[in-house]
Amino acid sequence: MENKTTILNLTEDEFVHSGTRACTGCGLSIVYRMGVKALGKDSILVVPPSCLTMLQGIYPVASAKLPSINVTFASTGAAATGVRAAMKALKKDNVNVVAWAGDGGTGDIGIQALSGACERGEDLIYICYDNEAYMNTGVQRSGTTPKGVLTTTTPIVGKLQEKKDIPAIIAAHGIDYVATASAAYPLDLYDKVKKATTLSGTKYIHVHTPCPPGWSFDTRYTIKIGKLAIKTGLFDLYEIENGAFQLTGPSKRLVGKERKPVTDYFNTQGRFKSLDEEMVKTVQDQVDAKWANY
Amino acid sequence: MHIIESGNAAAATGVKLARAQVIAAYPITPQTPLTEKLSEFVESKELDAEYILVESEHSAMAVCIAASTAGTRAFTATSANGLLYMSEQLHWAAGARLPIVMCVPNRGIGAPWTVWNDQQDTISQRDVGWIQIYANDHQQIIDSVIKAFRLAQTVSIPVMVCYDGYLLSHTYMPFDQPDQSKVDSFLPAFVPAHFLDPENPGNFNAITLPDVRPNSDGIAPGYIEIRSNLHEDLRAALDTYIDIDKEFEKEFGRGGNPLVEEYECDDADFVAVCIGSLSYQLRDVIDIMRNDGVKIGVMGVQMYRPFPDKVIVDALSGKKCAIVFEKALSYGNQGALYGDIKSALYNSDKRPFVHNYLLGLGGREIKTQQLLDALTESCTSPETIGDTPRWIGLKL
Amino acid sequence: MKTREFADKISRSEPGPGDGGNTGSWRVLRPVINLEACIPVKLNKKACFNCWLYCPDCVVSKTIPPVINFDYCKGCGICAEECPAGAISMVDESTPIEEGK
Amino acid sequence: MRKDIIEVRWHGRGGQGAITAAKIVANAAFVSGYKGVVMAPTFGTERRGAPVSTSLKISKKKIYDLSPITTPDIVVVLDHSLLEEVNVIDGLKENGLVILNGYKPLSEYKFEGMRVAVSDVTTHGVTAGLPPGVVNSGIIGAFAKASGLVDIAILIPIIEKEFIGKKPEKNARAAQIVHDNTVVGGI
Repeated sequence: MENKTTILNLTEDEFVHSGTRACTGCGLSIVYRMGVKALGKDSILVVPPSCLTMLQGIYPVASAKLPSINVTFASTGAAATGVRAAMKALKKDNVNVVAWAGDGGTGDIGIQALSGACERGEDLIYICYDNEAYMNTGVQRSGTTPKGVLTTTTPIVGKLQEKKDIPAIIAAHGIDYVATASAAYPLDLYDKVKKATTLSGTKYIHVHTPCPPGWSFDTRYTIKIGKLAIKTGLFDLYEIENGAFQLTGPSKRLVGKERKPVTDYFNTQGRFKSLDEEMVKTVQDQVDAKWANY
Repeated sequence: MHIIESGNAAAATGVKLARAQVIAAYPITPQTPLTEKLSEFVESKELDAEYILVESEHSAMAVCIAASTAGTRAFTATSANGLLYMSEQLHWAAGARLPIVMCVPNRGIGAPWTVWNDQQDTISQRDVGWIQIYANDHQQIIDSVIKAFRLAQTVSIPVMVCYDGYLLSHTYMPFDQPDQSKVDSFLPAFVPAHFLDPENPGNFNAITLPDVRPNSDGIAPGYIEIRSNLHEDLRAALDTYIDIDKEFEKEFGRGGNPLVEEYECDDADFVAVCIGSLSYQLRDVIDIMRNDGVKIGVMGVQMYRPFPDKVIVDALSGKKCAIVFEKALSYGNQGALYGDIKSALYNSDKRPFVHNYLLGLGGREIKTQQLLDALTESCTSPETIGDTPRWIGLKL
Repeated sequence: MKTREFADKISRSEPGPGDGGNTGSWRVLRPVINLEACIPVKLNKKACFNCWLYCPDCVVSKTIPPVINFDYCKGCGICAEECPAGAISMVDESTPIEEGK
Repeated sequence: MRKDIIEVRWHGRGGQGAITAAKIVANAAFVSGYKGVVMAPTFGTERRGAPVSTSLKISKKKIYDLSPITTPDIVVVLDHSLLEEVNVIDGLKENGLVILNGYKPLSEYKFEGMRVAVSDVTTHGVTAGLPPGVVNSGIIGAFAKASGLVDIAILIPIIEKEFIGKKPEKNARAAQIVHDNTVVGGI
């Protein structure tokens, strides 16, 4: 990526007030803070039920200095379409229309509306923060919960199915920009969102977002654990621009280098404690096979 | 200028004249010709609107909700299962006080599948906080659409304009197309007090607490206050609609009975009551019975929500019997309109007997003779109410 | 309908701080910056600011020295964990605050 | 049940344009002073090629009953072959009128107690320059001649308007030719 943002030149403008209802050490809070910094003032957010609903505040206090509309769970992509349509009708061309949803709101209940928006090529940015379960309702498994993870609805043996690859599904719509990012790499996230504001058509950014209570780790490790997901090669940072895939930033730097073993990541979180050796090996083999193709 | 077109075309023409700015729709029979007509208007640039061909009815209403919150005049249309699929969104649009207008050509609900007319779709959505207006012919469809946009933005409540599927949506009859310039002066542009505005940011439809909460201006309402406001404003919308209708009548020469439409009711002992085009079909039956000396009239309920209870009580008090015909019911109980009418009459000291007939579900043809037989029976023995609701035309 | 009247009929929030109250009361541990180790302080120029970057709650300033807003700091400890100089330690909330630190 | 309503049932095949024909007649009737005009296609799912029917009710007064026609005064048959498939005169009133696109002479068509009007609409359409099989404009000419309800001179401009972009003059010509070559008889 050209002209990478650094801590020193990153804007001090904040669009989020302190004192939100987000949990201590919340990964989404970092993602949200960086995302709206990159979006800037002339943006309208569309938000379905999720932790972000709470983070954005309970009536009559809004935690962000951006206009936002809360919408029903399944309708995010369509509601964002409606905002864009209104902007066109009102000849307000300089506004970023930004849908911002969790993984369940994106890949499970919201996938129909999102798919429709992608197929129509709606001019909007869709940001999915993936904390790998339904956290706002108390950690139930979602389509994007990784295999083996303990949640309140997979409480003993853990989830039996693989993590749904949402960015790949979205990329299959042929939209011009799909990217992944991580709460642990806020500058990379910032640059990707910033880039999305300069592109037309549908832009999709999928952000890996550690959640201390949902993943069972101490609040201070949000960044550490987010980084481990990347460094073990479990979650990869990439961009797909006009169909061309390329790893970015920390993931790109991993190519050809030795990655940390996945156990380093699993051992940091209570949600993986039902994994046995065999399962860990299976995952390690999957990761190795994936990276063999990079 | 008069044209002969379908009821769906009348609705689409109303939407065009109302200058809807954002339209979203997903096809479903019998709504489709309406959305096709709108596509034609938009592609031919007769109507300057953003037209989103969404992937579901749920999304159609999502587009309208968002576009309306952003400050544009929004429209959609659906029928039957499509309406039910957006049910969640209907509550949302009303709670968010958005002046969306939607046309619903009425159709029965599956299972089993039916594409034909009854009114179970919209009647089952009577409690979502929308205003429901029912049109009885094409002129009423086009006029109601225009009036609906005015009403919606005056009271900040969404409006459904309903009309019988096929019977009205697909039939052709003459109607007058109002002049664009007159419609423009009747229906001013939509300028909301608040909208999605980067210059004045706000978070719409945020979680609201059970109790009130202090804010910079004093006290912000809790959920219950917001909902109570909606209810109060719905009740007040009855009078608002009467005023709007008067203004419409002054400008266009049509109107005068916006809540209920009465035919031969003044001196009647008996009044048939129903919703939709059936109230017109009943006029022929009333004429026959009047010729035979029965003092009977018919009342078509045009605004069903908010329920015009005062007008209905005034019209029915002192009659011998009100006979309610319905193409929908509250399953396990009785006809929905029947229940509403009985409840409204409860406080009247001159309340009539009330009978209930269910008919026409899933498009079953309603024959004039059947209506005549039912009314004759009710007029002969009005005091017999034990076996209501009664079904008309069951063959097995 | 007048603007004010309409505003009471919908849920539309206006931006402001502290929707969650003074979230500083959530803290169990409090971050304390050792200014002798803090990189921008040591270099006396704009540098590092990891604590500012990673703070989920926008309570650390991008200043020399960085200042923490304890009204809202939830005490997550991310700043302490991410400080490359190890200049921030998490101390028990009951420890008295030393002036000047 | 109302005596003042003239009921016309149109029989065609899906895609043949019976609805358009009925709509044109509806327009002409309205212009001719019949303020009550209701045209209703078969309700349901129309499939190309399958037999379909369309109801047209005409009256000097507003029409309230939208139910399908069961006792027509006139039936119009756009496709000769339908006679073998559909009982087109079902419910037709006594002394009713059958208007038929047929290539055989009038005497070949027998409908007991009914009046019959025949024209070879298919052939006349081709003469007017239309592709074979376009019969919906032509049959209107037969309707005007046989029913006497609407004048061909009123119909022609309405046909031209309805067929804008779809050979309006040729469709109008077809109606005129059919009108001039419709034989009415029967009973």
